[in-house]
Amino acid sequence: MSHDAHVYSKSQTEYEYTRRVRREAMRGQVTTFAIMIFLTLIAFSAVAAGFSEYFIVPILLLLAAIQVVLQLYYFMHMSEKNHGMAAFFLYSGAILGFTLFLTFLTIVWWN
Amino acid sequence: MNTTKKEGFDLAMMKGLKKWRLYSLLAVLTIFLSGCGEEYLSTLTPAGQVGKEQFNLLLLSTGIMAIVIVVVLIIYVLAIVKFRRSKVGENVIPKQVEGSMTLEIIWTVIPILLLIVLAIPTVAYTYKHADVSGMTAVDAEGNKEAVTVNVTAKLYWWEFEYPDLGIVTSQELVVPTNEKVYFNLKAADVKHSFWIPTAGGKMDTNVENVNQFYLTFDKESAGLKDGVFYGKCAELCGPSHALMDFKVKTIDRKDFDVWAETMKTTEHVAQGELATSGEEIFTTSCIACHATSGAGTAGGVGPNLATFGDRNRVAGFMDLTEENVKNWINDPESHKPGNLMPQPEEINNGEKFSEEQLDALAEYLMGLSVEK
Amino acid sequence: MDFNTKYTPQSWPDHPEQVTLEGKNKFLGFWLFLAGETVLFSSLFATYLALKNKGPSGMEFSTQTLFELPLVFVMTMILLTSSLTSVYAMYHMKNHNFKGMQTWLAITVILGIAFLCLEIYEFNHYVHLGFTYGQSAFSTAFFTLVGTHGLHVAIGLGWIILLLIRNAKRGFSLYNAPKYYTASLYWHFIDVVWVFIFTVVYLMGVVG
Amino acid sequence: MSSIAKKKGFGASLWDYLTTVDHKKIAILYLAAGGLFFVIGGIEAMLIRIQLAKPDNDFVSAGLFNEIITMHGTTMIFLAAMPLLFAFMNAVMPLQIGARDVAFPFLNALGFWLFLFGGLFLNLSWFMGGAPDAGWTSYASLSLASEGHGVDFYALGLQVSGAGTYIAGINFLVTIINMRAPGMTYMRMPLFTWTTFVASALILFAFPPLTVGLFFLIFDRMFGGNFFDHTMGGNTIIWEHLFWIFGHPEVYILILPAFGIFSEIFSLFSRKRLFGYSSMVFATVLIGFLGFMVWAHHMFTVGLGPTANAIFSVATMAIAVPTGMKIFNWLLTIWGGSIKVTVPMLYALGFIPSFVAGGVTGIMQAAAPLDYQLHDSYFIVAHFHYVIVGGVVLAILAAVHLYWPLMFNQMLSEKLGKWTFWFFFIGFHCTFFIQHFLGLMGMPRRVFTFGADQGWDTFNLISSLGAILMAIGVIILVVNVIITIVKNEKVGNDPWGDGRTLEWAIPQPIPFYNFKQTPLVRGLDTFWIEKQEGNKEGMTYAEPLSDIHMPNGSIIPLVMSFGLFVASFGALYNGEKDWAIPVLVLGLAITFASMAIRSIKDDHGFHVHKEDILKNEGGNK
Ligand code: HEA
Ligand code: HEA
Ligand code: HEC
Ligand code: CUA
Ligand SMILES: [Cu+2]
Repeated sequence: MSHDAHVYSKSQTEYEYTRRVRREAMRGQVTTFAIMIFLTLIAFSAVAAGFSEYFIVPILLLLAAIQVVLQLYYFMHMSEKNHGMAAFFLYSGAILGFTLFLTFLTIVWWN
Repeated sequence: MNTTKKEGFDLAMMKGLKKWRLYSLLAVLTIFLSGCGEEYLSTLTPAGQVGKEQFNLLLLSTGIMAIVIVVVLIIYVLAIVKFRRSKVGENVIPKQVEGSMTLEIIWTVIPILLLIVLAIPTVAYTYKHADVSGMTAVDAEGNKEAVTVNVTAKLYWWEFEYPDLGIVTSQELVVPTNEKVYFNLKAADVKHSFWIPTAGGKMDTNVENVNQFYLTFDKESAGLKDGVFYGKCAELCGPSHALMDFKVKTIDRKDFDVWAETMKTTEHVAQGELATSGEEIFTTSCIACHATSGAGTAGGVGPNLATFGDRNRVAGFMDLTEENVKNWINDPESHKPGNLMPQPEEINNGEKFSEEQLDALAEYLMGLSVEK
Repeated sequence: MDFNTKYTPQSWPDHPEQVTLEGKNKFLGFWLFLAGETVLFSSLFATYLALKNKGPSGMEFSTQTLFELPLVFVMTMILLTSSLTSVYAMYHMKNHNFKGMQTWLAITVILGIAFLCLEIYEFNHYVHLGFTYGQSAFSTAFFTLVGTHGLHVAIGLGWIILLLIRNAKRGFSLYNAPKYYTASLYWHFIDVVWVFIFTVVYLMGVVG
Repeated sequence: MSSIAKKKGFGASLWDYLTTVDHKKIAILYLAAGGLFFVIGGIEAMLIRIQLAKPDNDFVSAGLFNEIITMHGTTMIFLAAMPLLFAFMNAVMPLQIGARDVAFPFLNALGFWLFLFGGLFLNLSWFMGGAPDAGWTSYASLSLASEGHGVDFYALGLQVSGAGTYIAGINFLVTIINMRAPGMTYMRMPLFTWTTFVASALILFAFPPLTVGLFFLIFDRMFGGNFFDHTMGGNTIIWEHLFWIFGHPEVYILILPAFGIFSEIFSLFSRKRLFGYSSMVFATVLIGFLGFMVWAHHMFTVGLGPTANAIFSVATMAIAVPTGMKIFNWLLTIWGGSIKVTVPMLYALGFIPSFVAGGVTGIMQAAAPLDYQLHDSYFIVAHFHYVIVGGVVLAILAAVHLYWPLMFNQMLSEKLGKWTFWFFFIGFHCTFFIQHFLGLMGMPRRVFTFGADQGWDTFNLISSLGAILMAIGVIILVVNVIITIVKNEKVGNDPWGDGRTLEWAIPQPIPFYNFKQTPLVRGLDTFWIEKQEGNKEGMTYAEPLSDIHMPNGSIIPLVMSFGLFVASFGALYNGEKDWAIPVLVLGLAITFASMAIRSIKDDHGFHVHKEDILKNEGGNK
């Protein structure tokens, strides 16, 4: 393409600065990962502990939702700018998917 | 038709429309619409409360739609007439208008109002027509008050079981007039849909559940051309979907009780020599699938033939004549492709029935009756 | 500027996957694809929920008796970890550290393969119990949902392996950066789906 | 590479089309293939009408009739209407936004070949033991019960062609989001681009449920699954939901681009800016959104219960509001304009009353209790042909005339065009208006024949006669096309004289790289603005002339699609023929191998050099 960006070389300080920012971001990612592992552990042990179904199911879904948000926003960088359209379409898809759940749980029935 | 007009009127009143202008529009529509279609088949000549209410909805919605179309057409015709290039001049550059907020609001609000007028009776009727709470009502002695019919749709015929009366029939539904008749609907093989256009809208018969609804029949069918209303299968179910018709006989409650009683009690005896030999063939070849007693429950492989002689169709769609009965038995497949009645060769030791055998069978079958 | 321009860590752009128009397109197109996949998996999940524990009369299998959580737990840990390793890979891509990226992706692949083997083991186990694909509506829905996820894992693995081999000798370019980036997005998405599978299918299945 | 105008032999041109990744050529491929399928679907329609012309007819048998209606519906929707719209989206949309091509030229070609092979596969069923016969909706209990391989052809064929559609959808979305010329903000995009955008978004979300549903059907029929077998715990209603969650948005996928085409036509031939542009955009988006919330209006009689029916009734009615906004905005566009009744404008003018009539019957059906009567009757058939033929097909025919000069640098005959219009238009109303009454008179749809005692004879005959008029119209169009191609008179750009949008500004014949420099867009109807300001060239440029980077052609899309075509045969005969699984594997191997080759072989494309561009100025110099 004829109008691509120009090659731009960072100065040494600039370069080191970005490296540092990235390193910190990576540390954040590892924390995210730790949280995810932790949430998973909670989920599995809650089930293993055998609490009542009505108590546990909402918690499981909540934990899953948090994990997914973490994946999307940190691992998949949706928190960064430039993801407006991606987020819009993804959420539209998710909303439609949710409608599907509702439907299939209510107006598909059994003998 | 008078009642229809009146109900159309009530409806309009109820919704507080510009009353009588809509009234006259609806009246004209009613007359126009009921001009077409056969009385025993058309949704435009409703013969029951459900059908009438749905017909009212048709009138109301047609009226609204007529308004919409007229408005659009007026603007449209005026625009075409006034703004042709030949009129405005070859080189004119029209003003490049962006839009108009006022107009936008007008044509958002007015349709919304029109839709609200339509939506209110729609929602009301939706609930009303789904209300089957009366199905289980019992009188002081604990007997069911209303008639309930279990409809089973099968490739390509209909079975009607009256669980509270202990009787079963097929192809021809018999119901009392002027009361709610409740239906439990299901399909035995693939999906079908149960539709009596004059009585009211259809309901699907699914394979995995039982659907319920009710209909009422205000008019006795005796005066109609064939003495019956027509019923249809309305869901594509295979090659002979088009031929999966049934008939509806509506009689008053007294006659209905009599009919039900004879159904339960009549033991059929073949009359005459020919019929007796027909009965013999029947008991060897056919009885496995076809019951000849009206008492019983659903689940027949083939249609129950206890009332065969009272019907006015063979296999739901051919005129009930001896000739047609013979043709049918002789070669069901060519009359109703894909149907599940075996060809004679399969039930008669690999041979076709002889002409005499067919005559005998036909004679016997035509004699099966609870009404004569 | 060309696809073949050689970069140093200093001149390597901050978002190498989105510098060229092709990269931008690929990036957006891939996200849109994932949005569609969301609907696809929602349909599968919804069907699974509707058919869960449904079968011919007298069916002996149910979610409560069938699933074994320890195995699922191990699988979950493996897949979650592989998500982290692919984050590391992308971290090295941004730093223009090609080796680092390849190494972390290779680890991701190994974890992915481990996951897939466990899944195959699990399926095989069920089939031996008599819980075959055609056993009931429940089994069909289960295998289809979890199997579709497994298929995604397999495709993801094939894709990443191809990238690893293909570019081993070439190093970074603006041509392959978007490919690596989208592959890692795909891998995360697989993980997202798995989060729902282990929650909705296994955990909620065991609960009731 | 830069020798563009050289005469080529037939073989070379053929190879050129088989390997092309140029959106303009792919548009022509879509037009040709879609046109072919339209004629096939039309012939099937004629067979339907012949069979129903008189009662108790035995022109075709019951089973064959079901195959014909199924193939008619499926062909028309998936293989004719959608691809024909894709043809214009491909031909016009990138030019309208000032782009060099679509975002993924390679995928664009892939999408086309998938569609074509899927369509061929589906139609091969006629010669390989019978076509599908469970209706285009293929409701599960019947489609599982259906014997032979017809329904297998349906499921696999739609799966393959559906993948192509899905790819095309994503491609258009990315193109519109990322590749608009400088200054082409969202609120300056021509309406056809907008409707392409929203329709593509609908494709993105509507096709996955179809894919899933079709996979279920494939698994159930060919691989021992139990999704819909109720004796094994399955449930057929799942199919109905999945189908209609796809199916309803699908009808808006068809109608929105049609709306776009008419928006262009109304403003072009009224010499007037589209009235209420921003509310038109808003309405388009709203229709797209609501389109996903109403699918159960096809299932009112299924027994979902009054609450579900009431909700879906009201939600469905709501769609009248944005659609009405559009209708009135069009009326106000021609109001005060300078209307020139060319052939495209004739279609547009014919569209308004036809579509409104079809739309309002849709609202009637939305009233659930009334729909209990109307459902699966000929009233429905009348409704959807009014919106589809009166909306989508009229739009396609209009676009053929409107964009023919853009795509081929020739003008279709206006005279023959008008003949086509009148035959088709009168025939159309004749065929379908009467069907409303047939439905009300109790005639169910999908009946292969009807008895003489039911009072439906005359109306059915009228309907069939109308269909003949339509066929004559189509034949005149075919003649028109042939004559025009043979005559081959070049017309240059802006042949309608009043072009407003960028596609009319580009010189004819359009160079394969489109705009030599990316244009600068200075407002809505940018070409019109430039012309009004006396800019002879019709464009201002946003960048200096420089080398242009273009993608290489490739045969891989074709091979990849062919692989799936082969694999489909394997799946189809699974469990029946020994060679089934090997063929399935072979087909998938072809596809995956071509994918691997594609990703292993770097394809950086090539550059067109400045000097060559200067040498190759388009036709208006
Ligand atoms: C291009 C295709 C297309 C389009 C645009 C539409 C548009 C609409 N359709 Fe239609 N429809 C189909 C194609 C289409 N349909 C098909 C193919 C089927 C049958 C499938 C099958 O079973 O095989 C079908 C079936 C169908 C049904 C199911 C019927 C049944 O099987 O029982 C229903 C029910 O609600 C329905 C409703 C609507 C509505 C409300 C609209 C609305 O979008 C219409 C909106 C437009 C207007 C209303 C006109 C303009 C508005 C104004 C001028 C403003 C003022 C208006 C009012 C106040 C009313 N359609
Ligand atoms: C885009 C969609 C589309 C289009 C354009 C059409 C166009 C037409 N359709 Fe149909 N139709 C459907 C979609 C469409 N249809 C669907 C989805 C169904 C439901 C199927 C189902 O129930 O499952 C249906 C069902 C359907 C039925 C109901 C069948 C039944 O329920 O039993 C009928 C009956 O009249 C019919 C008629 C017609 C006619 C006369 C046309 C005409 O407009 C066709 C006009 C075109 C021509 C007439 C072309 C003629 C060409 C020639 C004659 C050849 C010339 C050749 C050369 C010169 C080489 N269609
Ligand atoms: C295997 C089961 C089977 C056998 C045996 C069988 N039938 Fe039938 N029969 C059917 C079925 C199923 C139908 C309904 C066909 C349809 O309408 O689709 C039917 C329909 C009929 C009808 C029309 C019924 C009506 O209500 O209009 C007649 C009459 C009839 N059979 C007579 C016979 C006679 C006489 C024989 C023996 C010679 C026979 N059948 C043997 C299954 C059978
Ligand atoms: Cu039974 Cu149609
Ligand atoms: Cu719809």
